[in-house]
Amino acid sequence: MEQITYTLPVFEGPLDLLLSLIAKNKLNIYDIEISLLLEQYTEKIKEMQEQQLDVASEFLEMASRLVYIKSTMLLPKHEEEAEELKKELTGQLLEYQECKRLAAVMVQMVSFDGFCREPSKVDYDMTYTRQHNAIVLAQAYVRAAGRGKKKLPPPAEAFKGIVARRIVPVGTRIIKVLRTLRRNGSSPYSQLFVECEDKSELVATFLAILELVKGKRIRVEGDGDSAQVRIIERKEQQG
Amino acid sequence: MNKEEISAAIEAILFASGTPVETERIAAALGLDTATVTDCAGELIDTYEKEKRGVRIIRLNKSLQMCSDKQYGAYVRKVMDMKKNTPLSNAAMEVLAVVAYNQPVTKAFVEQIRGVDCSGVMTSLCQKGLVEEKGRLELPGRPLLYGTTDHFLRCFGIETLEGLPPIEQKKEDTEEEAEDEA
Amino acid sequence: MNKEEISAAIEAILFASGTPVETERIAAALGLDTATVTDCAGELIDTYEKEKRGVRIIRLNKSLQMCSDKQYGAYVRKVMDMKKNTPLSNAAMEVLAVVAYNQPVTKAFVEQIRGVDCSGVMTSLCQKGLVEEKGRLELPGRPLLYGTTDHFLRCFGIETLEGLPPIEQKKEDTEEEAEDEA
Repeated sequence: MEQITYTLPVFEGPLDLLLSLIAKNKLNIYDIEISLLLEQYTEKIKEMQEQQLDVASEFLEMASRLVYIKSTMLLPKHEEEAEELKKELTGQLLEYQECKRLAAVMVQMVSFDGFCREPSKVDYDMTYTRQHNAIVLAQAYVRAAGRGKKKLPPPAEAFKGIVARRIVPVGTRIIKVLRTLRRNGSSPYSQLFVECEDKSELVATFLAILELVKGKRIRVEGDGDSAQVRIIERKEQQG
Repeated sequence: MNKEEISAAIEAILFASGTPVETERIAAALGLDTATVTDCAGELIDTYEKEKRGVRIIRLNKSLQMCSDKQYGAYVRKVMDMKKNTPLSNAAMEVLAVVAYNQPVTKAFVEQIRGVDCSGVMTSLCQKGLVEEKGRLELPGRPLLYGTTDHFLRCFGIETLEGLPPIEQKKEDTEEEAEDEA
Repeated sequence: MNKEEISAAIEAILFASGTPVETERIAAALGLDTATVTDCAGELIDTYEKEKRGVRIIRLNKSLQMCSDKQYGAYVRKVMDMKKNTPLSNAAMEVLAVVAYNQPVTKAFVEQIRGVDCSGVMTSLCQKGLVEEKGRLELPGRPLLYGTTDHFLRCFGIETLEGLPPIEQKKEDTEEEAEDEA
């Protein structure tokens, strides 16, 4: 069976279709008769659907927009809003009209028949030769961090204290603990660890306390959070 | 270096580079000032045209490039076994126009003007090397910005974007102005 | 097709292809016999030589090729060298900074921080000798790790990585943290 095919002009989009209807009906683009335009627009869309053309959602969206403008015009006290909506549509149509005109002019200019060639293969040294102040790196780093969604992780430098082993001599901690206790007579156990900057210091402080207990220089009283460390006063020192 | 040699050097440089080369850069390589190179290049361009050569030199922004004459494109294609270029569709031409006149622009901007989605067209224009990404807009979602390329200028036979056909002033504007004056 | 046009067509073809092209192939594309093309090409070769052009046409067996005159090789090289010697772009500097402060890092890490793809930039930094591959991360996919080179240290005038300037935490971050604490 012979298939009947109509040649329906292809529209680039709803604006294109509207422009063609405006031209066909010689409508004034600055004061569009919305009801007439809406009528013809929906008819055209129906026609497209009957031919089982895939009617893009943009076309339907425009139809509902026209309906909205029309109904706003019918509402009392909404003249201004309706005028605004119409003006908006007019602006868009004019802009698209100009776009179409420019495209038509530009298509006359274009040619893909001029060829250029690939650069000659020269084995040159790509090594970077410029000098920079290192400060630009720090600046670039901060700039880069602003871009990403994630917060900047601390630079490797920040991990150094953890990764690298810092040696804290127990002796220095013994002196520190004794100094604290002499000053105050006693101290909460946990307080002795507050000033420790890293793991090594924590460990050294703990070892220092053990050492001092062993040497009977200090006494630990109580347990848990309420543990107190007291200095054992020596008679000789008192004298 | 006499004029003949300067011209020959420019030819050699443009041929070997393939891509557009800034006049300034040529001047620096030759140890000359930009004006001298611009002059010599101008004469070369004229000579090539006058002698109807198969190779031409064109100006693109502040650069120079050598390319084959359009007239012989079909032969070049034949020898190089290239497919014939499909002409740009209306949609592609419209998108290209919006990008060219408003660049850098987001896809959303183009879609607003044309009233239809243009993802496919934009991708194909990028593939054709007529349009390229030009960074992102610092707005939520950081949408990509698009602009035209040197290849675009070459294909449209213009030196800079100023060579694009002029935009017609909107009637609306003039009317409004008239109203304002009244 | 007159002689002038044949010559121009040969020029266009040789220019665009860059590689040697068999005379026969050119003749076929132009719809001419090989002898005519050979003749015309011969004349072209002579003209180019006589006019001391920067571009020459040479015969190779039964092929023809266009190339730049060796005499100007030094200039060609200079221009091309200049091309690679452009200062690092902002994007490149950012990638370099992220690598420098966090090395060894994967490309994915850099992309996560900057929020954009950086394959091209990373390749170019490697070519420039500022960044190099430093093994692979023992994770699924075994992604490549990147770090800076000794050449990097030289370009930035520092002796070791410890010489990298400290990073000032951005106000924004500290403010946010303050808010978190509040």
